[in-house]
Amino acid sequence: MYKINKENLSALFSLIAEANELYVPVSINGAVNFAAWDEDVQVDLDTLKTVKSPKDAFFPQSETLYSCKRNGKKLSITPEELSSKDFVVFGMKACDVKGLAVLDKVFLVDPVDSYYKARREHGIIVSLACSQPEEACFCNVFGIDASSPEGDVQVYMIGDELFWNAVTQKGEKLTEQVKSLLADTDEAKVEEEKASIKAIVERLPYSNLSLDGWGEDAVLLDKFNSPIWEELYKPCLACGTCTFVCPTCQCYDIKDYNTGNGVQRYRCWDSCMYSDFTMMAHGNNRTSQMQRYRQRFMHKLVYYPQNNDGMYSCVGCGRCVDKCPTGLNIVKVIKAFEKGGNK
Amino acid sequence: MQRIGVFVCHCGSNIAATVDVKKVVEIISQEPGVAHCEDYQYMCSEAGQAKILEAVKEKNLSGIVVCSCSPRMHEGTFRKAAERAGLNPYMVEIANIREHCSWIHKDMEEATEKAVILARAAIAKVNLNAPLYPGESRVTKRALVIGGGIAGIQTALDIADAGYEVDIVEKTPSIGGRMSQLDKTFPTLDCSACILTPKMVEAAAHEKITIYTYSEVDKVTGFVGDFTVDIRKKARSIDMDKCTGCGVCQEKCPSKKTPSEFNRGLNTRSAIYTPFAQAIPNVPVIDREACIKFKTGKCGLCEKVCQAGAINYEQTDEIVTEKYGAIVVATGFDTIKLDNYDEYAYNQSPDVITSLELERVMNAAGPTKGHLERLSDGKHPEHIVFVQCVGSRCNDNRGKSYCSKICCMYTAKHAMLIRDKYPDVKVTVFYIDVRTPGKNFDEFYRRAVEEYGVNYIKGQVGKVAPQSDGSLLVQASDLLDNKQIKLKADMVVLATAIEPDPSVRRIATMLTASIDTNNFLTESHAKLRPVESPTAGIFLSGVCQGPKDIPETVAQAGAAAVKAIGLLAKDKLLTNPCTAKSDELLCNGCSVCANVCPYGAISYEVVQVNDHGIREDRRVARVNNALCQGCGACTVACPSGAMDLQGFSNRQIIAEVDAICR
Amino acid sequence: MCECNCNHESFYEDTLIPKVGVVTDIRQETPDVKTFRVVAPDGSKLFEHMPGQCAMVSVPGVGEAMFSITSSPTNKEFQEFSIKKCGVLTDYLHAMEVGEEITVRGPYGNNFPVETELKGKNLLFIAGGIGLAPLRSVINYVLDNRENYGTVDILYGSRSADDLVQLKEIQEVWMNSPNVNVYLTIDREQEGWDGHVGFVPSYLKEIGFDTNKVALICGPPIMIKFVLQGLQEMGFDKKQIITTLELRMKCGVGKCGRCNIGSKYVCKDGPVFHCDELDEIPAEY
Amino acid sequence: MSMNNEFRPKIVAFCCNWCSYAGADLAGSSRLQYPADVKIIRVPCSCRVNPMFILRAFEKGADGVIMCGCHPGDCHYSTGNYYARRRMTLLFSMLEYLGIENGRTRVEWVSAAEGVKFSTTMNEFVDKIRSLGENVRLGDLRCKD
Amino acid sequence: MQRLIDRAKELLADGTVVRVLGWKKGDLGFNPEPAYFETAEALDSDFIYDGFCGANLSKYMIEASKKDGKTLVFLKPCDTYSFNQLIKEHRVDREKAYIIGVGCKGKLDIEKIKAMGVKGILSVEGASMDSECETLTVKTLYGDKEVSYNEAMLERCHVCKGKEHQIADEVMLESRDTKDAERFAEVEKIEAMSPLEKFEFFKKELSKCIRCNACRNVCPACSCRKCVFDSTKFDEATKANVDSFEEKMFHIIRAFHVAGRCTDCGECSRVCPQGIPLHLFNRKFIKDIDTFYGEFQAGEDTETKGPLTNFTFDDVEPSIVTERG
Repeated sequence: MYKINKENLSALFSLIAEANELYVPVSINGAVNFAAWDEDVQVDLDTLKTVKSPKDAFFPQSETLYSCKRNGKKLSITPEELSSKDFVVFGMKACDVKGLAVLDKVFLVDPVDSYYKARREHGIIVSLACSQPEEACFCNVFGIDASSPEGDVQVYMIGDELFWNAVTQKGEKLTEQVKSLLADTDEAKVEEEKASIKAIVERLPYSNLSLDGWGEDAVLLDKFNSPIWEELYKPCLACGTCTFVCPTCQCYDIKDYNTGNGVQRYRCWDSCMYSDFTMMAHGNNRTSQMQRYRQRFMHKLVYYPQNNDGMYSCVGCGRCVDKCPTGLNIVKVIKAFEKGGNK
Repeated sequence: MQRIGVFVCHCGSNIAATVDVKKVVEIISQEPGVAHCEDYQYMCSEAGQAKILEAVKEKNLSGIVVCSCSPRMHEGTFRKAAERAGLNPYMVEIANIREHCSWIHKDMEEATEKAVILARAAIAKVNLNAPLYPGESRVTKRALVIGGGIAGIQTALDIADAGYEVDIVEKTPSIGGRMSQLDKTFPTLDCSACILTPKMVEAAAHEKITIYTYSEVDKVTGFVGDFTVDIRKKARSIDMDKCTGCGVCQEKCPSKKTPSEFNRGLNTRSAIYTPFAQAIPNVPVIDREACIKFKTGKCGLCEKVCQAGAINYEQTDEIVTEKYGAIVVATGFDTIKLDNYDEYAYNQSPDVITSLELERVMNAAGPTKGHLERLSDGKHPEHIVFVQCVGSRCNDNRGKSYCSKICCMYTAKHAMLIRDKYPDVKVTVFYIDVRTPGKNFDEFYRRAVEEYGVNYIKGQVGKVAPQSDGSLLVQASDLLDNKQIKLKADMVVLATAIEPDPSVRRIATMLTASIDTNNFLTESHAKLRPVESPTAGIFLSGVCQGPKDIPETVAQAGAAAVKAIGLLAKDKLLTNPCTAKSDELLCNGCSVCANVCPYGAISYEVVQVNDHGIREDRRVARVNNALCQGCGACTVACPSGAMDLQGFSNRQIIAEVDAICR
Repeated sequence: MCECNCNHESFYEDTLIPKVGVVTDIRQETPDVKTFRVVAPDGSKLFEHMPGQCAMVSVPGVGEAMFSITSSPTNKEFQEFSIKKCGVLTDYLHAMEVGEEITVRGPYGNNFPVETELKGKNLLFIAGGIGLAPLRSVINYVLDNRENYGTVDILYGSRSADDLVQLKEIQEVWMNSPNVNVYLTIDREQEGWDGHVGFVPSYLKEIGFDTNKVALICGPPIMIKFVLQGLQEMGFDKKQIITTLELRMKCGVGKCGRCNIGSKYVCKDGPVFHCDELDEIPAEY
Repeated sequence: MSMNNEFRPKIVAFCCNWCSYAGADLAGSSRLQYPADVKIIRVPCSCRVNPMFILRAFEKGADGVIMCGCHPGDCHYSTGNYYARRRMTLLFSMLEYLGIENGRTRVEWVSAAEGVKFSTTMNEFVDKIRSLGENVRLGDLRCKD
Repeated sequence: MQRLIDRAKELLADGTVVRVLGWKKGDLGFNPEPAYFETAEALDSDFIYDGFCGANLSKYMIEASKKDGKTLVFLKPCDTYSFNQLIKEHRVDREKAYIIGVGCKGKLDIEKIKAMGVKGILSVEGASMDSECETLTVKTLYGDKEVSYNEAMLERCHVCKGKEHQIADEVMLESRDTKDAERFAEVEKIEAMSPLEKFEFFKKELSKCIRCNACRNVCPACSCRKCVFDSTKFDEATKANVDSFEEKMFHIIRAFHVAGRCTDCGECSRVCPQGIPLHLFNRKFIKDIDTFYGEFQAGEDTETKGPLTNFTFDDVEPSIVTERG
């Protein structure tokens, strides 16, 4: 366990940035999101949750897969180079780190997604414990410990100090790089902080949310055919806010951009809530907003767990709770089914 | 996706001199979708068009791009060729590499590069073309002729003789035009009035011809075959039905100080007047600016003397609205203003006159009753100097760049007539070139020189200076002897350039007919369609299209008439198929398109749609193809992109943009 | 960077990165269906596949869509796709000439269990219209390994005689193969057609097959619905019926989320399903 | 593009078929020079020009966009250019508000008779765009490679 | 609020309407959602109307107009402008709506409260229509906080268009005057910047955009069945999130498409998850329209021609932009 005074954070960041790309929560006109660090950005480690989850450090909102050029009748394809530089994401919360585990089960299973894999390999996660969880948090419901986030390095902000605990080999390596700025310390304060966090988590309004009837053992068709969906979806605007702020949503689209000199085929986030999401040449799987609304939650709470040994595709970060323009969210879905007897 | 054939025209050297045509072909052949690419000397020629037919057949082409002159020139030609080849004519796009490229660029590399880009844009567009099919519209069997000079009269007579109704709109109180002001005509020396007046009478008497004099075209709407025109009959202050043309009113009118338009201001006329004795109709008008009654409320003499009771001071302008299938413009010309030519002392000395003024001086009905005399003092002149090319063929911006064409001949005529009638008068003509291309023209000019002893000096007049003794000192250079000369003259006659009548701008605008920098109306094709405006249904007659003499004017008037007759003879016209079209699955039914449509072509109906499985009743826009003219205002107003313009679709234009910016 | 377009050996391979394919043959099957033969630029076969699998065919800048591979894996030279003209991409493909290049990635999805479940079985193929495309791959595979399978019955119908795809092959090869019965039908009477007239499901009932078979069906949803009914009436168990779903997919690798139906991804877990499996997933296919 | 000494801007000119395109033709037949950087797209009327087209041109790398139509009052379709005038005024004002350099967009009314005006306008516009330099604020970086 | 519930129950009971479109209590006390109520019981248990009911319900009336029977809809004064505009565009059926114009004391922005550093909010007191609406008591996991109601209001309420309902069958509850800022002040501030400053300002704001389409989908003027950015009509459906251009195109065109139709209801800014002041685009057009073509407020009535479907012969020339700058 090491520590560093908050005053030296900037020095720490510049040292990390010497050998790595560094992403930190940055405030731009009031909105905090992960962004590349440089000396001019306004780092904000106090805001609990960034608007967007940090998933786009690993699965960017838009990324070019390959370029294609045409020469007469001949085509040539140039794949985009994979990320090859180590990068550090500093300040990921427990829920966000867990979100990557959810994405891993999508992108790292056969056929492995090389783009994601390369980023995962080169990405070093410095996770930050949540000293002040907020009302929309319910990560504990999914077994996530906000006081002890996973990651390569765990960090705690306590008072004027930042406590640094390397967990993995990657973490150790990073620690070596910045050791000059770190001082040895014991774990007493951190343990105290952990206990404090746990106590707050218990008082969170959603801490007792029950997942009974969901997950691996859910009766899929019962849930699917439940009339409750009809009740729930109506205010939905069919926007993509919930999916784009979500740390686990992974739906994407593959499209072409004509640059004039060739075609760049890129992948970009898509939202299963969009009305044209499933509109394809061969037909449309889900034509109504109810179906699309149902799909999102069925996927997170039933389909995904059934394919992944019970792991939910939700980490309880509460971003959708905070950001839905019409006050809809996954908690309301879970509660509605609970009220309806989980049918 | 089309299979595209690209044809690059050399246009002789018009394109090929500046654009490396072979290189364009080489590059364009590599473009995706291009299944055939070749170049040819003249794509618009029979052989060129045959190449299109052949390639369509051989390569199974579905789209054609011709890189050539402006689509305003030959789009129709190539559309027809495509049709003959079995393609829909709207599967053709033109890349304008002449007017927009080879003619305005000098650097071959640059021009070639641009030609390639323009070709790419056309290819990108044609890729998204779809076959279009014209609808039909009816033809109103009536023609309008704007202008009642010899051109308008001849056109009207020819159309009327073919059995169609014709209306002539003339802005002055009488038909007749410039020709009525002329004394004699070259090269036959007929009396102008003697040959014109019968035509005027014939037109007035023709049962198919309606003449609106002292009238102007106020508003034109509609399109070929179906124009609606508002004609403003200006208040004449005379009841035409009652007036007997006795002329007493003009005699008695106390206001006689208005310069006579007909006599070019060389004398004056009364406020109530007919421009000339043979005016048709022989009904005067009251010039309200000059009339004492209108200015002060007092007088009213004409009303008192008119036995027919035809004077009506209360008359107001009247608007007549009429429908026409074809419109012929015959607005004629005027001489240019000489304000920029101080060196000729036109404004200083009354003895410096224009040739048109000389016509009036020579005319028996003119201000001098046909006597040749100095206007300043009535003295018989001893020496008259004619100056050619005043404001014509001008390379500065004081005058006109073009040759007015008629001056050489009428000057020879004037010189000859003067020498014939007054052998004592010495006549000197300063000229730059003498141009006599025309039947019996050169013979005529030679007679002036050889038989009548007119003194032609190749040279330019530098200055005309009025002398204290009333004579004029003419300073000139003799270009053949290369010396400066000074001559004493009694009169100087300026062969003043002619220009289109200034009213033509307003008329061209209303008709959306093109005019060139000199205000001459543009013909659809300089060689092949010289009497048609690029705007369908508008035809050109006389000097409004370019300088001409009388026989040429009459010939063109006849040609314009034939073109108009050809149009009127049709029962139906095919309408432009490039109309707006609404995609009912995207239409919001919000009415914004109908709000901006100038033709009322958009209406709404409730239809049942099947939107990818959702069946519902929706209010959607419908476009009436007969009314839609294809402006595209609705397409931009429509936020969802449901409304699109066939032939100029959003995706087509964007494809062009992309091709240009790539 | 590597500019080659044949192999990416110096490169990582990602399943999302396509190969360049050259169209070496285009056959007009029906007024709106063409069959495209595709090989790698060096003339070799693009990849190996199994019957029922599909591939993503794309024209860069125009579009990309999933098509089933209609040629049999037993063909060692090329792949074929029978493609119906129905949109921007297919319009483009239909306008193409031999020698032009496209991109292909795949193969994707599962396949008909030709090497396991179907071995030694009597087979009944039922197809409608362009639905023959995926089944043709199986049929030719079976015919090329004739000894491994029992009787083969092929029931194929289309709107009209002109809309029957692969007619030449059906008549010249399939009809002349041992132990193969081909039944053709068209929806409406047509001059010059002396075969059966009527819809596939009713023809199926007329023929009346015994249930000692595995049925492989593919066609428009309405046909599948009634064929399924018909087969069940004849005593077929849903486990004996295998179908392939419409190709409503995008990424092909079970990640983009579009073809996610219940816990299945059609592009990865399908498109071939036993009919009893379909009962267990939500009816969003 | 701007590598070899002189900056050659990409300029898109939307010209209405009836007036400005004819004006451009007249400039051509009168041999009135203007730089090859200008490429003309023919539209039936200035009211056919969608702001999307203009932004699209900038996105794809245009450095300037000019729209020419009939003089107000002279529209072949009688009112088209009035709508176009409002649309373009608002669009240009918005672009200015977003910090796009003034002068990258222009509207000029050019009649069929104004070949000289057409060529003068284009010469002026090209000069203006050359002085403004490459369009970096509205372009899509992906098109720059 | 009880009065609203009672009146809604009456109208349901007497058959005037078959459903009620209002707001339903959220689970956190400050996240209500728009909802349909079809029974008295549902109204009793779930209906709410307080300072957090900012959602403009007029757009939901597009769908409600397709249903059988009348829908009772509660519209705040500013929402009625949107409703009128939707009538003008034939998107809602006046006959299918029973409108209760409901009073408004200014709507609250939970994001503003959070931006004041208030964390872990459990409930907010003082936001009900019965209270004075001057001070809010925020109960949080980390203790109680007092917050000024005014300071917690949505931006749009500070430039409120007024207390008058533009259309309603009846009006209930009192409104409060909340306007305390100039509508165009922010726009003018930007107009006064140098081009580079302007560009940097918008670049920074738009760099936050995640193309979630919340602004578009909530907007009552963006009522297209299919947005041009989702269709192939302009070949512009690209979805990519690239700072260099995409967002600019989207937001400029979106603002242009609603120019002359946007009532300035402020929903776009309210819902933006990144807090982008999207109203600055729309309000710029409104300001320009007012300046160039005379004052115009969309949604004041259901008849007037919009400024972009109208013209005068002597409108300003586009060059005014260059000349002005």
